[in-house]
Amino acid sequence: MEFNFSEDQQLLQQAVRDFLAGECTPAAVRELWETETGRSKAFWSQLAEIGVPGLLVPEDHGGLGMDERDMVLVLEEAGRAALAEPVISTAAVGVPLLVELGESGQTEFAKKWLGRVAGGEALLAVGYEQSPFVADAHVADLLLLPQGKDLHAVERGDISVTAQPSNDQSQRLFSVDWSPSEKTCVAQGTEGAALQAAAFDRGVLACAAEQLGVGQQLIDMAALYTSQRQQFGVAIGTFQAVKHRLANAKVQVEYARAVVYRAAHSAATGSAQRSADVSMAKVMAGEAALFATKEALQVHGAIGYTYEQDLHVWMKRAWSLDLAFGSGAWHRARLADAIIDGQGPANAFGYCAPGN
Amino acid sequence: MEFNFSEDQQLLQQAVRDFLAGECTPAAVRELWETETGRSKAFWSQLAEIGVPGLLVPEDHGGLGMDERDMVLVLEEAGRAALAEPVISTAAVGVPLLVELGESGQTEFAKKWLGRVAGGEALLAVGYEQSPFVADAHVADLLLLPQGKDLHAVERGDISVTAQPSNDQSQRLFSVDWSPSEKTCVAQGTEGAALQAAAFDRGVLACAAEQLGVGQQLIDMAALYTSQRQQFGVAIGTFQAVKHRLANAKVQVEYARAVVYRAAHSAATGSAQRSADVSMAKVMAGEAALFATKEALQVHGAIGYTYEQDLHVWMKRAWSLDLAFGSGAWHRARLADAIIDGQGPANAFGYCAPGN
Amino acid sequence: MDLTYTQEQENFRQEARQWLEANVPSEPLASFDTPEGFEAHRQWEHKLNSGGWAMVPWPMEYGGRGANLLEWLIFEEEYYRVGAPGRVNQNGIFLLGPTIMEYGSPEQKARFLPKMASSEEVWAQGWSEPNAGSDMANIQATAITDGDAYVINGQKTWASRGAYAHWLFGMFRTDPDSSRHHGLTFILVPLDTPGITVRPIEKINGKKAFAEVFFDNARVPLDNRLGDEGQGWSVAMATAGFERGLMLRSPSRFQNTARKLVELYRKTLAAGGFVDPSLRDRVTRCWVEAEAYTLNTYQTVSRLMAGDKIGAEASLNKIFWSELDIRMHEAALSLLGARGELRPGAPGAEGVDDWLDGFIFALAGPIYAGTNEIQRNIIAERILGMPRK
Amino acid sequence: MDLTYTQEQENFRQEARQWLEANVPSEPLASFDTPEGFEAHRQWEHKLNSGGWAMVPWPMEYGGRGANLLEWLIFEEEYYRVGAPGRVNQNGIFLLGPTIMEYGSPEQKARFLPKMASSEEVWAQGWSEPNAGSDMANIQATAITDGDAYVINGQKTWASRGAYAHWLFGMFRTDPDSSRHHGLTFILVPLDTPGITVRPIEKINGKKAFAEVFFDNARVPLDNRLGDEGQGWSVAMATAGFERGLMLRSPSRFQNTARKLVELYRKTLAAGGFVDPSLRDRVTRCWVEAEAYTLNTYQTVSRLMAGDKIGAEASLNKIFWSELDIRMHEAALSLLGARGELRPGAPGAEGVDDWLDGFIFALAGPIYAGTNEIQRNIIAERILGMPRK
Repeated sequence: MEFNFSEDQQLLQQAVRDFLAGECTPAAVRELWETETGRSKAFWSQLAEIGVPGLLVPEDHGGLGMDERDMVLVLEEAGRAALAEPVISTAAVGVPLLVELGESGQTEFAKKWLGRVAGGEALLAVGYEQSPFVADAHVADLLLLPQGKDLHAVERGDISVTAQPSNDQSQRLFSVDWSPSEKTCVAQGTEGAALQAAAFDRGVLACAAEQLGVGQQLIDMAALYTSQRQQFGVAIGTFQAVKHRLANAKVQVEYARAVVYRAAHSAATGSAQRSADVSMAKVMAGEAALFATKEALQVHGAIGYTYEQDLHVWMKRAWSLDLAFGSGAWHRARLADAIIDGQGPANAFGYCAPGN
Repeated sequence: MEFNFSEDQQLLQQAVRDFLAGECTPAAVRELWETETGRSKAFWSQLAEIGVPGLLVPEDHGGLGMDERDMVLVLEEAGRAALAEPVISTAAVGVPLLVELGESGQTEFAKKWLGRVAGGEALLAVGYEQSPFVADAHVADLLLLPQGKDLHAVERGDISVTAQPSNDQSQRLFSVDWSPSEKTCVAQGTEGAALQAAAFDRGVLACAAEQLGVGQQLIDMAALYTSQRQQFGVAIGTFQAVKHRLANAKVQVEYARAVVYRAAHSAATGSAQRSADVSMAKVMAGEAALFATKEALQVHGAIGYTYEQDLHVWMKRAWSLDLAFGSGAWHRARLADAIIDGQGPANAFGYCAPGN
Repeated sequence: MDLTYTQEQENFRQEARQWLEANVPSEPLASFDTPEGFEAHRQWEHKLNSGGWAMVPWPMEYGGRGANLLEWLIFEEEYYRVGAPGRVNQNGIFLLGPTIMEYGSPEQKARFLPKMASSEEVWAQGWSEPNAGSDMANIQATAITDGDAYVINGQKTWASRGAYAHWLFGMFRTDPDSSRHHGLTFILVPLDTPGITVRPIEKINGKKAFAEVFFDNARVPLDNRLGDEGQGWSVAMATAGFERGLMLRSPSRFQNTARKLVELYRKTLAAGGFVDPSLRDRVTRCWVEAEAYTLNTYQTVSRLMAGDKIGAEASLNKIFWSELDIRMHEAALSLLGARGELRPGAPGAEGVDDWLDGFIFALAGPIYAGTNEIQRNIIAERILGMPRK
Repeated sequence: MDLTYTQEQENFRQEARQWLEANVPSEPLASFDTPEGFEAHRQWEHKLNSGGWAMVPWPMEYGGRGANLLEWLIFEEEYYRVGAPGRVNQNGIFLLGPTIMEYGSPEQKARFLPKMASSEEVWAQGWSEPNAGSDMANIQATAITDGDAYVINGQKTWASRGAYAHWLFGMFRTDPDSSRHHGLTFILVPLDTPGITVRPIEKINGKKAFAEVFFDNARVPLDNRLGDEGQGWSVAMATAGFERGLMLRSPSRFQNTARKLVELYRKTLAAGGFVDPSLRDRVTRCWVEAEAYTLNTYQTVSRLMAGDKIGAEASLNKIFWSELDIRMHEAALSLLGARGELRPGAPGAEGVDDWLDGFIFALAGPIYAGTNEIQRNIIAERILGMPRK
């Protein structure tokens, strides 16, 4: 029983944090907002250099061969920096889906794409039945799309997209028009459904990890601002009402943390409780981030409500991440089905009441 | 359109408040707790002298001939003073039920009992289908009890009771063993059901009125205590966290107030929306009182958690009133049925959206 | 207590309804925070004024309808009922107008009120400064007498309607040696005065909503002072009092939102999509709370009409409606699911209504007009009698 | 990160489970806040000690089992699993024991620890005074040296287990001219000392839970000082640190409550009675939050076992579990409906379990061991770095 991350994992997290602190500033994010795609090839190449897109690509396909326990830390940093690039679409969801497709027979297909993704040359987008939209469809070289239980792989040339602008300019959503065919189908029936479910759950986990980072960053920004902003001759951070708002947000973020990390462990080890565990992660981290938006905004006052101030960059992440890969409400309902109607996931670790 | 109470009504309220401030002290309430019945004949006689039990008894039966708009103020004061006597059972619910029975043919029966009640010589208890228990059954001279749609009137000698001690020592609950017969039946079928429904709604309103007083009193006690209690060299009421807790409770109580008064108006005028209106009153006032218990306890700290301090006298009222005549949760569900599934009560007053 | 309308009140309602139904624009106007929307809203207010419905609660002598508070509530109900445009002239009707009626000279009344009523002149409020937000007495912008004019320097911010308004009212420090709420004077400032620069501020959704106003030796006639020199704080408090006492945030606004929310809930449920199971209860609560707000307002109005004054309990209102407004919009966005985040105009946002914009607007509620923290302090200290220090 | 147990840990669990299943009392003991219950609980703890399970986390040299923190968590899981009695000796095991191990002289260790382990002597804590609650440094009880003894005067309050305990530990002001956290000394006081009066305090449900302890020239040997004279504050802070670092409020307590709550929900629904529609979501949340508390604890334990220290983040725990505990009990009472208010023993309360008592107990959570307000200050200032003044 070991809940700590390894030294290597911590070094990875720190490296990503340092990199993003330098490169993914709010100003850089806003610059991207003004572009048509909202995505930067140059920046993606930099991310590829530090290994982000290939993190979950097996080493023999040119990746780092890591697992969700490493990825969760990278995504937390992506949230903290409000990174707008398609890390979730490509690295956290698309790649392991390709890996699983490779393992289930699509060996050459997977090999070809995994190598290109690890090298930063190709981007992926993944659709899921719970949403009518596909994120990052406009820049993806390959789209993995559901059609009933089947899973299809469609290349950029074979789709047309309609932009569905989101309140979060970092989130790029699209309706995708495409034609499923035998040629595009890469997994069928039960197998296709299982792959879809696993991909969805990885997306859920990825959002939760980003939400953790977003929540923490909102609190940090608010704590810093209120420590400096003066009213009535003192820093407003000396007021108990201000302190307690941010303390409450901090409680929520910290009690989401271990839930998110456990979900990463479940995803990485193929736990039978994976779906419940990632739902819990998104519920806890999502609500923490949403709560943090409110408290951070309130203690900032009017300045936090302006486009000029950077707070909304993260507020919008919290709002759009809540809706991605099933809203917090949807996951609460899924958990209720499991806990109340089903036998429920077992309590964490050894505990169970007598007779159970 | 006039939402103000008349001068007479305000004088009545003040008179009751003054009377209870003098006679119904926390010490007096605790003294009653130690008695077997928890009720005092002597005190009831005093209440009868100022007209409380006969408030809703028509003047030609020896009462004051007032309506729910007067009663609501008296009950608010009963809540403020944590009065334990059966004002709800007898005066607010039992009396108007007898009046209605009288109007629907049981003239002599009603006349006999109303006169005795107004004179303070008889107590009433009223059962309702939503609860397995009957409050004040042990002291009632006449019990009005439902049996399916029918309504029965049973005298003390014809029942046996089993005490069901409540956490609130002011609340005296009983299981009642009795035998319905043709002789005891006072209203049948549709008429019986309508009488039951009206009695229940009056009980709901009465609880809401008391909850209003209870919530206000909890806040007042907490504001007073925290203005005096010193820690860190200052009154703890200077701390923003303490202030804001009580301010939040005050918001809730004040926004329950007009809802309760409106419900009294609906009950008095026989509004078609009576049931929805009393449910709203109990939801708003009940939650305000429950919220006030938490905030008042927290700002009192450990002392508020002791039997010696009087705070719990009101906390227990808030808890038991929430459960009487349908819990707040039950009323929220009833409102959801009306607002969401049904056509809903109309919005208050003139407003409605175009096309409605 | 009699919660029914008199025949007179019913007649007033019918009169308002008929005029509004006949005259309300058939299409929604563009936002009054755009140049064309501002102009369209002015035109609408002008039309309102021609019909005698612009300044409903103003006394007739100043071009109003002389309606009492209850009639005002009825008018507002009808105004929301037909979905009439937001009031670009709000600062004039509710804040400055009544203040001028009380503190203005006859010349000022004649000069300002008619053009306010006709919306020929639209007013911005200039309460806040960068260092005077919650701490409103910390005003630093100065107005120093020089001959027949005040020379104004400094900055105001969060001036609502500031981007396109013609005039601004606010407090300025006329005694440079003074501090806090002393030495302040209430001044009416034409925004085309040389030395004044207006810079719009965008909300988080990129829409202009406020302005910063910079004063660089802007000369304003001494006659533009409202009330006595150095008495600005009292005048401003009266202005804030008018806001609280007279206009009362319209219950119909929240009843309207609550009703739309119930409809959205029914529609979403009927469409068979995912509905958060907790929403049934939350939507019901929102509806009930909008009722509670309405009932509270009617009760307050009855009290005020009986001669009472509104005081610190205005702080209760502010907290209640601002937090309710957010809860209602959150519930609606949850019902909209994935479509809830689409910007107006997105192809998938058809029929989504303005819930997202409404949510962003609602978020400002707990901040503006005195943060809810300040309101809670007021409740604790002035209503509950808790110690200040 | 590997969230599975080692074989050794599984073995430890089985060992604990077997012993507990064989030895746990078949009937619940009376409350340890009654004289007979106190005695019954002491007997149980004595039995625990005979089996080597009384002081699981204590080092073996002091009569403990030398278990690490993970084993401690496992033991607690098993302890809750069988529904074993509450720990009347809690103050000794978790607070004073470790403090004596760190600050005690060899003689003190020999004198106090074995009798603590066997529950021959049960300890009350004497942190609070009437004027030293949240403001813990405002201690006024004095202990003045007179020959070979401290002469103690003053009052302690909220002494948990105080009504029947044999000893009390706490801070006393040995330097009468000192103030705040200076001049305090940590002293171990036999409660049968002449001049000491113990007065039990009842909780709001009338059950005894704490005591006031009055000192009237009570003479206690100087040897009963723990740590140096005047260093009481540091010793006490270490004691509080042990509470936070070592014992960690057992996750199994809350998992157990959450599981019972889910069962109550299912049962109530199956019985066809009224169920608040909002409860489905609320019960689910409670269950998830109990999981979150467990996961957080395991993470913290991993961190501590890797050599880290627990600091201000203990304040996060306090807020989270205390508020969760209340929410869980509120949900249960709501499910019980009319029966939820019945006192234990009422004829209609059969099968209602101890939810009402649990609720009353839970209400104290946000108050004791430092109010949640104090905890929020700590989080803001020490974790978020917000300014103190």
